[in-house]
Amino acid sequence: FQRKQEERNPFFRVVELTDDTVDPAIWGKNFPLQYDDYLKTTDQVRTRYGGSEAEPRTPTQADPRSIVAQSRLEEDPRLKLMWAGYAFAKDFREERGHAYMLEDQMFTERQQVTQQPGTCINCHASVYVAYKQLGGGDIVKGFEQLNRTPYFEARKFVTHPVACIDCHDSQTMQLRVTRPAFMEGIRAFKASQGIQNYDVNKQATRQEMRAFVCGQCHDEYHFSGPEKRLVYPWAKGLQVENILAFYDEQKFKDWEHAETGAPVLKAQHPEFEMWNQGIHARSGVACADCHMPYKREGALKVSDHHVRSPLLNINRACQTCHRWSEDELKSRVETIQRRTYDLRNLAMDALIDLINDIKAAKGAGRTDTGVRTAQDFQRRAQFYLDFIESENSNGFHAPQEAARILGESINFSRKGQVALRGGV
Amino acid sequence: FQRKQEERNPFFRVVELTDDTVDPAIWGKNFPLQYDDYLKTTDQVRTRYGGSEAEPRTPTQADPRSIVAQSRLEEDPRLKLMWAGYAFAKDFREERGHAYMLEDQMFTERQQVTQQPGTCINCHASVYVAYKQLGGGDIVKGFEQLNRTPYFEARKFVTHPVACIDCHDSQTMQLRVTRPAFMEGIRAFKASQGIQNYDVNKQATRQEMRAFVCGQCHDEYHFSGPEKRLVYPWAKGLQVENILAFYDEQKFKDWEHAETGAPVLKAQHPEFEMWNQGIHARSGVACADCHMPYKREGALKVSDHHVRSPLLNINRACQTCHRWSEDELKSRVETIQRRTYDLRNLAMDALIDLINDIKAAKGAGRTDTGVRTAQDFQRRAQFYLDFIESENSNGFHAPQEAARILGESINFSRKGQVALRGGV
Amino acid sequence: MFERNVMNLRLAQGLVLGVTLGLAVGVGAYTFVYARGYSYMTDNAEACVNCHIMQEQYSGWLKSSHRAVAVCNDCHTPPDLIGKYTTKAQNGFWHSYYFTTGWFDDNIQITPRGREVTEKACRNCHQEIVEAIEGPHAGASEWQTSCLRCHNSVGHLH
Ligand code: HEC
Ligand code: HEC
Ligand code: HEC
Ligand code: HEC
Ligand code: HEC
Ligand code: HEC
Ligand code: HEC
Ligand code: HEC
Ligand code: HEC
Ligand code: HEC
Ligand code: HEC
Ligand code: HEC
Ligand code: HEC
Ligand code: HEC
Ligand SMILES: [Ca+2]
Ligand SMILES: [Ca+2]
Repeated sequence: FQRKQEERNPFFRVVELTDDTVDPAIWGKNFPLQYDDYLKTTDQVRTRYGGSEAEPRTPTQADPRSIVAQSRLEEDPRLKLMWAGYAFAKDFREERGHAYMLEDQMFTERQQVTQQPGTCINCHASVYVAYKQLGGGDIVKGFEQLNRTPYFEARKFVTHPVACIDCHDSQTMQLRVTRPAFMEGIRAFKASQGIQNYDVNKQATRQEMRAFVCGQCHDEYHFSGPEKRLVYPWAKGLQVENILAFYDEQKFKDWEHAETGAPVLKAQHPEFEMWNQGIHARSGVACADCHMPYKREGALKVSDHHVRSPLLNINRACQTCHRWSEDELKSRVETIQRRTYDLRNLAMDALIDLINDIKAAKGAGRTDTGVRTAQDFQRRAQFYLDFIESENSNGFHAPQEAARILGESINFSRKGQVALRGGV
Repeated sequence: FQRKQEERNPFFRVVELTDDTVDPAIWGKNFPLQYDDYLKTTDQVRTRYGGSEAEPRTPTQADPRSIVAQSRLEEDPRLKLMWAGYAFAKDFREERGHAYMLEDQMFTERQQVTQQPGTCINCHASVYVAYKQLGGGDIVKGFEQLNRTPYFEARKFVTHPVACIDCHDSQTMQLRVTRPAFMEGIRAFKASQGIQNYDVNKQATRQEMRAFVCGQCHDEYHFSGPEKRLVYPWAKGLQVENILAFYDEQKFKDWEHAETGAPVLKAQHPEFEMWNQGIHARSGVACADCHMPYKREGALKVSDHHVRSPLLNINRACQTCHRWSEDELKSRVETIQRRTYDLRNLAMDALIDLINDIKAAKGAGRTDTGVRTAQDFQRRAQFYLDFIESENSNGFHAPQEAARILGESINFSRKGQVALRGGV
Repeated sequence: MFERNVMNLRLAQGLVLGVTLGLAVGVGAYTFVYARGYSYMTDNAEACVNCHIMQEQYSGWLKSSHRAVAVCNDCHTPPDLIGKYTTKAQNGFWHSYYFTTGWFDDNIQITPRGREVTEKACRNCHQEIVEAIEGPHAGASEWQTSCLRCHNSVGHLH
């Protein structure tokens, strides 16, 4: 009869939550089911291409972590050459659960090689309340202020990884976007589609919100200007060419490649952008549908707040819509991912060839237009390749688009090699 | 009353059909619904990338056709350079309905530039009975004999385009494969999967048959040896690399490229092979499901024998499985096709660049290994590109795989250009 | 049905299954009464929703083209009386059993046997219209047209 009970009485409000309640443990008193799952994001389980592997390490003064995720640089040393001269060549690991976001950001060796701005924290901590306080109630002001603060100072203003309040209204529990960078980014994107002054928290549908709350962080970004403002490069559209065009227009570069001197860009986790190109987005399937599927808790259906790889949760994540066996669904995903991965390797080889060629040419003292053209091709090839390399579904979010982008990356790299060599 | 008739006896048998009844009109007496639709394959309607356009022409002695389909060579002149030295550079048109298969084959200008073998007829006419008669009851003998006969002599043994008897058993109306080339091809393929002596007509399920009857003709093929045997190159598998490996092993070439001297291959309509790589095949969706969907006729459901582009019949072809509007489904297909087409154009440019480079190098009298390597790259690049170019769904049958193949084609072409130029 | 359900169980459950089966009869019987398992013996769709677990299908059914023409049992129990009641008994017992233990996937899938029952049900009502497409060997399952392959949402949109 337990079950019949639940039906009638989903949850009891035991504490009052306010717009300043950061600590998820407090929210957890009202919503124990969601809180318990939320805590599980500490789990580390590996899938063929995703999840993460728990790698033990001996804690040091500089880095007290006793467990990290596997190093991607060791898995594929070519990445070091692709990122030569940039912090990523020092340390880049497979991402893991939300519980780790703050410590992983603090202790990555990337912090040791450069002075990072507070901007970083936008996506690695529960910053909403901090923004409000710093901005005297105005989150945009607080956002700007935190961006200008050096990382380790800014770090003092936050305590938790992403928490309930970053995605929920404390009174209605409705989803809401709390990140100015996303509000501005999506507004710029909508404008490019002819929709002016889009206000995400007023105009987005509930189903859209199930993706937008994730889009707050899972997208390509850059730090704009001396004020280090966090900007999502969507003003011309969400596709890779739109984004590259945006950076070209701004003459923006992340760094100058150490081996070739090319003005290159670092793409980062464009899950939101790639998902948008795929059939699931087009079918109205949101991130939460797969990464936070409903689960039965007695008579209740709740969203699984153990955000993770859907391949670790296939029945709930996929079988609502796809009546195939779990093994079949898993191997469908892996077929798509293998195709992507094989092509990604061809594109990586092509880029490495180009980099070595430019290096050789410069070594031979060349400074002709051939070299400059090749450098420009490297910028494009590398951004396109990194766009897929850093997209964490390994092509699943938009299989054909991922292959298309890698095909173009190969074209850029090889054309760069040809340009260096001139006519036959 | 009419209806009641049908209800009680869908196959109202008015004539006796035998295993020698070729004329579809006779079968039509028993199956008027299917026959009426079968006759409609004369329709010519264009879709964005498919269907066909009815192009009027003044009949000549050599070619009495007053209507043909649009020329693909005029749509994209680059094809002429890709096929330089081969009959396809003379005449290549968009394919149209089954009703035209025999005349289009007879009157294509490709017939004027080369002496074709009777082998051609296997896929352009109702040959089953002819095979039987020529082989004294043994269709394989008849098949071999017809292959050896010059086309225009062989032509005398057939009267109709593909007809009922090519896909159906005259007594049970059950589907069956009547083409030795397919029986042998699929047996070789199954063997590569570890299944020995596969007998398609005994071992295939009904659902498989709904694709195999089409696979009798819609696949990549070549003429093997002096006896011009029709062989489907599946002994190593159905993927493009398996097929190229098969040809390489045989040291097979379709012709020597007129401009570069490369030993090249012509890929042709690998719908069966590509469909096999796609999600629909994997989901058990057969050709007939989309190209011959069920339609309601009075109180009966029958298969629409007006075989055509599903985009001209979206409601029946797609909407039972996909509950999206017709416009939405159409634009999903076109999104996939545009991506494929854009990448196909990049691959085409890359190939043309390579061909021109090799031509120039040879013009300059070069005969070094660089040239030979480049020719080998041309063979691969061209086969991969043509595999998608000649696949008639423009990527829809297997979107990611099509993009993957085009990406590799680009890689081959550009590497060929680099090889020609040597080191930096 | 039994086999499939065993397969369905997560490993740990597999281990204790032997023990619990005996128990299950008791539990099952209990729920059978408690959750109005006997509702299996009636033909109205509401009966099935005595289990909230069936709510999803129920609301799906309300939106379906068959709402007005077929109830759950029309598609999920064989037409013949014995088959009907043995299936119902089985569904009734197992559903009660799994419902009570809570040992079933969040996204329930129809069993192979359930599928056969349903495939037959379609033909039961649509014999005539599909006569032409059924084909000669419609008896042998690999020669049957699978209605569900294309029409899997006629009973409830999911
Ligand atoms: C249709 C289901 C689906 C949707 C919708 C979806 N994803 Fe995914 N996502 C997957 C699958 C499957 C993987 C691959 C997991 C693996 O390789 O283990 C994945 C991988 C990921 C990963 C890497 C996970 C890991 O284990 O390393 C991230 C991060 C991610 N998705 C974020 C998102 C975001 C953000 C959105 C929305 C903008 C989204 N996903 C939409 C199914 C989905
Ligand atoms: C505040 C920023 C932020 C928000 C909001 C956010 N994520 Fe994340 N997500 C991260 C970061 C940072 C990581 C990597 C953590 C680490 O590796 O330490 C991550 C990791 C992940 C992973 C990888 C888990 C693994 O095992 O590899 C998945 C999947 C994921 N997020 C999905 C989502 C989904 C779905 C949403 C929305 C419901 C979402 N995220 C919202 C920042 C965010
Ligand atoms: C726009 C949101 C956003 C910003 C800004 C951001 N991150 Fe992240 N970060 C993420 C997401 C999402 C992930 C998980 C997906 C992934 O790792 O690709 C992640 C993963 C990480 C990881 C774990 C994986 C790895 O790369 O080793 C580290 C470390 C990290 N970020 C450090 C930083 C640092 C340092 C900065 C500032 C320079 C920063 N992040 C800025 C969103 C962000
Ligand atoms: C990264 C974003 C994110 C974070 C962080 C998050 N949630 Fe949620 N939560 C969601 C999404 C998405 C939904 C689904 C909402 C919908 O469908 O409208 C949801 C739904 C809910 C619901 C409604 C019932 C349900 O389960 O669908 C409750 C209650 C809830 N969350 C509580 C919490 C609590 C408590 C925390 C902190 C421990 C938390 N959430 C953290 C994204 C988040
Ligand atoms: C809420 C519904 C929904 C969920 C959840 C969902 N899908 Fe899908 N999926 C769709 C739709 C809709 C399509 C597009 C085809 C169609 O219209 O049926 C699709 C298409 C696909 C395809 C074919 C597309 C391609 O690129 O080949 C695959 C594979 C797939 N889904 C796998 C998955 C996996 C794996 C999961 C879980 C991680 C999942 N889906 C979750 C609705 C869903
Ligand atoms: C899931 C549906 C589906 C399946 C299954 C399918 N096709 Fe297609 N086919 C299409 C669509 C859609 C197109 C694109 C039509 C267009 O562009 O107008 C197409 C195009 C074609 C074309 C070119 C048609 C034209 O109008 O020019 C041929 C030939 C073809 N398919 C043959 C096959 C064969 C043979 C098989 C099985 C081996 C098959 N198809 C399986 C949907 C399908
Ligand atoms: C005997 C050989 C043969 C068989 C068997 C065959 N086809 Fe074809 N098909 C052809 C030829 C030849 C053409 C091109 C005719 C022309 O252009 O004159 C063609 C054209 C087509 C077209 C293009 C129509 C258009 O408007 O562009 C489609 C679609 C098609 N076939 C689908 C199928 C399907 C589906 C099957 C099986 C149910 C099938 N074919 C069986 C030989 C065959
Ligand atoms: C293995 C089966 C097969 C063989 C053998 C075959 N064809 Fe075809 N043919 C097809 C199919 C299928 C199509 C329709 C799809 C397409 O055009 O790509 C077609 C289309 C054509 C067309 C119309 C489109 C075009 O190319 O202009 C012509 C003409 C043609 N074939 C001529 C020939 C000639 C000449 C031969 C012998 C050298 C031949 N065919 C051998 C299957 C075959
Ligand atoms: C290119 C192959 C092909 C040709 C030619 C063909 N059919 Fe069919 N026919 C099929 C397929 C595929 C089915 C579906 C059979 C199944 O599902 O088992 C079918 C089914 C049928 C059926 C069963 C009822 C139905 O409509 O599903 C009849 C009767 C039939 N065809 C008559 C004919 C007649 C008469 C002709 C000649 C005018 C003909 N067919 C030509 C492929 C063909
Ligand atoms: C008999 C059922 C059936 C028919 C008929 C069918 N499909 Fe599908 N389609 C599927 C299945 C199954 C999937 C795989 C995703 C899933 O499991 O839901 C799929 C996937 C798709 C996808 C996503 C795959 C991708 O590559 O993005 C598209 C688009 C699609 N179908 C379009 C069509 C169109 C257009 C037609 C008609 C020409 C069609 N389908 C006919 C069953 C069908
Ligand atoms: C006592 C609660 C309860 C009642 C009442 C109930 N069900 Fe169920 N049903 C379940 C549970 C629990 C499952 C999942 C068991 C499993 O995973 O096999 C299920 C699964 C099913 C399935 C899918 C598995 C299969 O057997 O193929 C069908 C179909 C089904 N029920 C139909 C019905 C119909 C029809 C009725 C009314 C006549 C009904 N149910 C009444 C609890 C119930
Ligand atoms: C109890 C009798 C009955 C059963 C059982 C039944 N049907 Fe029906 N079905 C009907 C009637 C009566 C109609 C006409 C109702 C209408 O026109 O809306 C119908 C309409 C349909 C339609 C046309 C409306 C639509 O949804 O497209 C389809 C398709 C259909 N049935 C398929 C099936 C399939 C498949 C099954 C088995 C899974 C099935 N039916 C089981 C009686 C039944
Ligand atoms: C390959 C896909 C496919 C399969 C398998 C299939 N159908 Fe259908 N069915 C269709 C299509 C398409 C239509 C719509 C025909 C039309 O609108 O002209 C349809 C229509 C129907 C209708 C409604 C006719 C009307 O307009 O009211 C019924 C009833 C039906 N099917 C029953 C069945 C049954 C029973 C089976 C299994 C024996 C079955 N179907 C198998 C595709 C299929
Ligand atoms: C017209 C036929 C029809 C009717 C009426 C019908 N169903 Fe179903 N049911 C189906 C079909 C078909 C499936 C298989 C769906 C699949 O696997 O794709 C199914 C599957 C199920 C399942 C397995 C889980 C799922 O959703 O696939 C359950 C549970 C179920 N039905 C319960 C019910 C209940 C309860 C009712 C009455 C409220 C009902 N059904 C009415 C045809 C029907
Ligand atoms: Ca991961
Ligand atoms: Ca055509």
